[in-house]
Amino acid sequence: MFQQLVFYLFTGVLIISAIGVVTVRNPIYAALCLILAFFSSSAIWLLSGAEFLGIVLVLVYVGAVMVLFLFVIMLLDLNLDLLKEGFIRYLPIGLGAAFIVTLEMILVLNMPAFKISQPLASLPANNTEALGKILYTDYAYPFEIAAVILLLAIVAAIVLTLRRRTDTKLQNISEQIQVSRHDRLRLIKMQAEK
Amino acid sequence: MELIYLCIPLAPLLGAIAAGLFGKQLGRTNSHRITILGVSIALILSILVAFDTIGEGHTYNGAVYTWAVIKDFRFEIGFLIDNLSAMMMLVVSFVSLMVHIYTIGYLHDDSGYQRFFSYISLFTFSMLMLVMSNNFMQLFFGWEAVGLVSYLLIGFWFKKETAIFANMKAFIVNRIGDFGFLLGIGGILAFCGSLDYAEVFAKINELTGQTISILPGISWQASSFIALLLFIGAMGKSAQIPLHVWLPDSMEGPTPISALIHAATMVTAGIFMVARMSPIFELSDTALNFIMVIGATTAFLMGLLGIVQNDIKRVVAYSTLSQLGYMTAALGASAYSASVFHLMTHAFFKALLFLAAGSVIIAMHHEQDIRKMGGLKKYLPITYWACLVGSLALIGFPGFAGFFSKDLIIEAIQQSQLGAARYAYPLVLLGVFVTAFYSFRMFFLVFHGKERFIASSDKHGGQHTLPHESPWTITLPLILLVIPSIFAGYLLDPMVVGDFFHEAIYVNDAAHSFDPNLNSSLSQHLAVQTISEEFHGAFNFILHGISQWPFILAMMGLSLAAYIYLYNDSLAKWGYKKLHWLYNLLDHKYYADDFNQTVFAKGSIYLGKGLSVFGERILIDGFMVNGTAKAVAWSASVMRHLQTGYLYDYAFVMFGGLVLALSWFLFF
Amino acid sequence: MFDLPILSLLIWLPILGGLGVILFGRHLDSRLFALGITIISFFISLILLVQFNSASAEMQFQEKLTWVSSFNINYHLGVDGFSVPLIVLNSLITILVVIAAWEVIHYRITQYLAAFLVMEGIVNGVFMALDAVLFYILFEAMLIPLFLIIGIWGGKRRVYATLKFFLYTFFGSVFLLISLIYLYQVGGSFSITDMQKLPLAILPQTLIFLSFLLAFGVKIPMWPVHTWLPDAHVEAPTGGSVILAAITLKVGAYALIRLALPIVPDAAANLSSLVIFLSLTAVVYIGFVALVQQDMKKLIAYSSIAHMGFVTLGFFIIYQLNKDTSTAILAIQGGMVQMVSHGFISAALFLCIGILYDRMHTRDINAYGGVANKMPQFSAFFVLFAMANTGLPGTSGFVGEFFVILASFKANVWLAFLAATTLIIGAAYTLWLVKRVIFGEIKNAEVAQLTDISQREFGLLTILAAAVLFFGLWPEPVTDLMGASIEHLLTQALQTKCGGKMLGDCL
Amino acid sequence: MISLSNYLVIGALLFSISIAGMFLNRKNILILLMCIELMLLAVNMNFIAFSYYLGDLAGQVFVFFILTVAAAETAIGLAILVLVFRNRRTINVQDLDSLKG
Repeated sequence: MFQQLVFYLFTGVLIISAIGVVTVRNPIYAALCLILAFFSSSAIWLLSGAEFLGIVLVLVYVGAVMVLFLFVIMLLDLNLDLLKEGFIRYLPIGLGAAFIVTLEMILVLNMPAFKISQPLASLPANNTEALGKILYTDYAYPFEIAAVILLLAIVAAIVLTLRRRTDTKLQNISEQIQVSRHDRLRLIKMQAEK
Repeated sequence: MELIYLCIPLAPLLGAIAAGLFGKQLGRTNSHRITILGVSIALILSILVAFDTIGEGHTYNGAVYTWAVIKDFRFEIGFLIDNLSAMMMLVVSFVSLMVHIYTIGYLHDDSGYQRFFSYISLFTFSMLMLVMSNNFMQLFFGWEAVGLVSYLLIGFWFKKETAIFANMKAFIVNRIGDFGFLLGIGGILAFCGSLDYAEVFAKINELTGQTISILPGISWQASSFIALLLFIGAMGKSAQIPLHVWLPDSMEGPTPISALIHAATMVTAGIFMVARMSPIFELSDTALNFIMVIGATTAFLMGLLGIVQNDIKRVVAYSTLSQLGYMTAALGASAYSASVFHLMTHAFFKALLFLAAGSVIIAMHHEQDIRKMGGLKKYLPITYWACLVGSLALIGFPGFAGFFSKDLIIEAIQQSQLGAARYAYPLVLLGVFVTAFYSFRMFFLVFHGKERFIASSDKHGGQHTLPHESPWTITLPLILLVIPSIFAGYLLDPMVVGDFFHEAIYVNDAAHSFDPNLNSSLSQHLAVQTISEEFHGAFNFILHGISQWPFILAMMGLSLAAYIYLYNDSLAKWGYKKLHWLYNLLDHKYYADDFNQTVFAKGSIYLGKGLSVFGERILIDGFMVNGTAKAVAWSASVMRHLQTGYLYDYAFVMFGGLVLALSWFLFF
Repeated sequence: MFDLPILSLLIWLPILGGLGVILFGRHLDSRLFALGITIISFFISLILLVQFNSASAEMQFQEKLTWVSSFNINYHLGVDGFSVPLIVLNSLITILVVIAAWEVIHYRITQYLAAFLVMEGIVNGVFMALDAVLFYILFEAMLIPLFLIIGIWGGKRRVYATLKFFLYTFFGSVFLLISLIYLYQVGGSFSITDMQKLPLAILPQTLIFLSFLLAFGVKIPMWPVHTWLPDAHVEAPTGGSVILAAITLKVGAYALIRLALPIVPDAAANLSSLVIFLSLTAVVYIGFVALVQQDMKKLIAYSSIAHMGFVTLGFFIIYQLNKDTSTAILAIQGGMVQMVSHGFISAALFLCIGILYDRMHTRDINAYGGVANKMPQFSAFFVLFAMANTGLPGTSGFVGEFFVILASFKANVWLAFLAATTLIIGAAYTLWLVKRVIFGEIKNAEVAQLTDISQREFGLLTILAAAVLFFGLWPEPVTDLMGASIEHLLTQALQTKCGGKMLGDCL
Repeated sequence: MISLSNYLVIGALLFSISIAGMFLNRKNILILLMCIELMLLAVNMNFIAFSYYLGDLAGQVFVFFILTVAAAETAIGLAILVLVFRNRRTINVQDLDSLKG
């Protein structure tokens, strides 16, 4: 009973905050709404036995990704009025699209295969340990690849945003050392001035 | 003996190669020495062969080397030496030698001296290969090779626009003939399975009754069809109507080759070919009729053209055309031996006439218009007498060579029972009159009368040295040619009557006329035999001839020419005024050249341009090729509007895809 | 000596030589190096010619290495009477092309020579490949050097020409690939000899034949897929034109012999009328088009198309002969001899035009006139080759046309009639060219400045003239070489593969 | 009891909301990126639910990887965003049409 209560509570918060993400005018509010959505979904995940992922979601997403979002929003000098233009105009389309998708999904969910009210099998009690076990054994290679992707993302983000400023008086010491006479001095043969 | 046969064509070939490739190193004198040596060897060996073949009766038929073997077909290069080829070899090498010697004098100052000797030696080689061949392919080889050399020689003075036009024309018109000839050879191979004369003639009777389907439902006798195709080749080479147009133009070449190629030898290759292939032609009355019609028409119409020509060489050229017509008509009458006989005598006296004309041209400093000549008799005595003999031989004056051969032809046509003979006979008779008239018109205009060249040169204000007789290199061949021009006729007895060509020429004894009631006892192909039966020696033949129409007509022509051009030239002016339309027709050569130029030459070019523009550029390249490219480009230009570049449009499309996929999943 | 993989050598020596020229071209005389390579390969091809047993129709000098075992693809080489003359021709022409470039090409000569060397190797490979995939790859790879040759050293509109050339030929090849894959699906082998034995129903045969016809017809080129050739020729440098005309066109016709006739004989028999129609169109129609060309190279290019029409006519007339084997052999011999002969003649004519172009920098016929006055030796050669182009007896140009016309008379008078018109049309366009370019008065100041051919050019033309005359006067060496292979081909090409009663009769 | 469909309905709702968000905020890349995060969250939610109800940890492993890749994607996406802003002084999607055909 308590579980149900908690579930519906967080579900309500989740949906409302999700709606907030897409409707508020200010991106900072949107980001904060998103954080709230992550928090509530993390709670729902904890309810359904995915403790590790619930925690990871908060730590990684809220702690890192969303902070990155906020950084970017605040660093950029955005013109919010322009960005919000046409919100009302597209509202019908947006709602229509959402309605169609919801409708179709409901139709899908009506299938008997999804009518499960009790877990068919129980998960291991220690979620983190169990997940770690299969992640480092069965999924070792995908795990490695995921690591490489992350590394790549780090490198890519740095390379993309790296700015080489031309107006600084930076010294290139190795170039200065390697300079030879011919680079600096040119001897010309010419007629003597009369 | 085989070595000798081989040496006969090879000696001139070596001369040609030496003079052609190393002409510069050899120098002028050595070049003509070496080529004349080559041709002399050929002549001497030909005489030897002639003695051996004609005297001893040895014939030879064998291969030199195998050209290619393709399963059942053997293509060989080989020689067939019998009386016919021996005689032709003799004629070719003799006339060729005369022309070689003559050229020393004629082209004395020309810069292409060595080249010319190389060409005529090459020609001698090709012509010898042609007459000595023992199969159709080699015949075709020689056939085209003489065409090539003729092309080169007509265009010898390649800076002259008319010359290079004439040589191209000659080659292409000849090619039309060769086109038929090659198809004929194809027919021979298709029906007889071989190209060797002996094998083909052995199987020739299999041709009878075979048919070729020309169109669905229409089929022809194979023999007639093949014979006609082969004859088209002869029409091209021997310049029969309507393929005669190249021969008058070929006079743009130097005179020696006009004598050698375009009078004595090459143009008679067609006659030789038909005679050689007599077994095929004997199978087809259709072909023989056709040949006789073409020959007689050529003989008469081309002779008429000779009357209005003012260029000395062109007069002789048209007379050549006309004489070739006589030979062809004789072939049509199955009088092959008469035709070949005329070929031989004609080779001598026509070469003589051309060389004499050349001598006149040199004396007149390359002036060829006979209206600007006259009274040359006292300046050029040797040329005068040579020309007289030649003209007399040409018109068939009794006792001269042409008399015997031409009379024989006319008799043969008279005797022939083919339908065409009734058309041909009057034409060839009239032709005799015409021949006599234009020959002596030219003769009198050139050698008698006023010395018009002085007046014309005075008009130009130039200092004119009087013409004088040509050097011995020119007169010697004239004199040497005078001899056979007079006496070759007396070979009538052995050559025609004596069944000289019995091995080479086949006359179908069994062929009877279409209508059995007409004259069943007399074979229609046996004209010569009929004449032979009535033959009682040359002298009697002359006596007989004097009382006949041909002689009377010839004398009438001669007298008319003498009257007009020696005594009363107002008659010519009168005739010119009265018969203006006829003159125009003749002056334009029956508009044949204009017709060909407008219809065939221009037509081909317009056709080519049309195909090039419409077919190539518009239809294939424009529509099919670039059209495909344009279609792709067009559809791309339409499709590109789908790419707005806005993120949300792509997202929208993705969303649409998602909805569709989901719907598909749901409802199907 | 005899154990040398002589065929591989003929492929890889020129290719590696070409790479060598690029790598070391800076350090040594690339022209001498390239010449050395081509001469060595020519001698190897001569060894091949001498050792080749012309009495046997078997594939000889076979080499077989596994390449992709899972698809049964092998590096399988072998030669028969069809390949050997073409390989020798290719090796010879490449030498000439290298010599022809000697003083003429200044821009990136190492790469230029390398392209030709690579081309030689690849084309040799096409003539030897007995594996369909290998064949296909080499057949396509051939385009690359040629593409570069025209695209880099070509004339003003070279980009258009190369694109057209490439897309055209590539378009055809796509269908070839599909057919080969289909044959593999059915027969389970990419070996060409296996494919030749594979029985096929009439529908797949017809489709495969059409795809072959498209792929190879573009290369030959047959009307109406020929329009790339004049453009490519006009823009190509002299060497490129020579290779294009003398070698590349032969590949298409060779492929018809190697693939189309033996693999799909029934379809070939059924559709032979179509091919004969296209061939005769090429002879007649293209002849008229050639007549009015103003560009010398274009004219010769069109005449090439007309001459190649005889090749295809010879190959397909065999189906109209009622199993008359002798005449069929005659026809195929005619086609093959025509190919070899056209290799020499077109090469010679393009070289001649190149010689004129090097001096005058124009190919417009109207810019010439009276060349004979200034270049007598050149003119003699040019007239000789022009005559060979018109099929004059005694030159190699005659032999093939002669055979094909003789054979087609047997099939049908009208076919022979149309084919023989080339005698007239060919003479007309060639001699008109000669008249306008070679003969006449010196036309302008540029012509008056012309100098006669150098010793190098003289040597080039002499070799070709000797070849043209030799095969004209004595074609037996070539015909002998191919005789057995042609008989073998006929047994395959005239035998039904679709289970019908007779050829082409498949329900 | 909370059944599987409850979870799935949450997922569906989140997904629909994010799609609506994409339409509504079509000019603002930032919000678009957030909507993507939301969408991934919806997917993750389903994975977790299935994992729980089917007793199979593989679903959670998937979520783990999705989180990883999504983090990488966000990092790069934001880097690109910063770059775009630096060069164009705007993140308005309407101004970014270099891909227009």
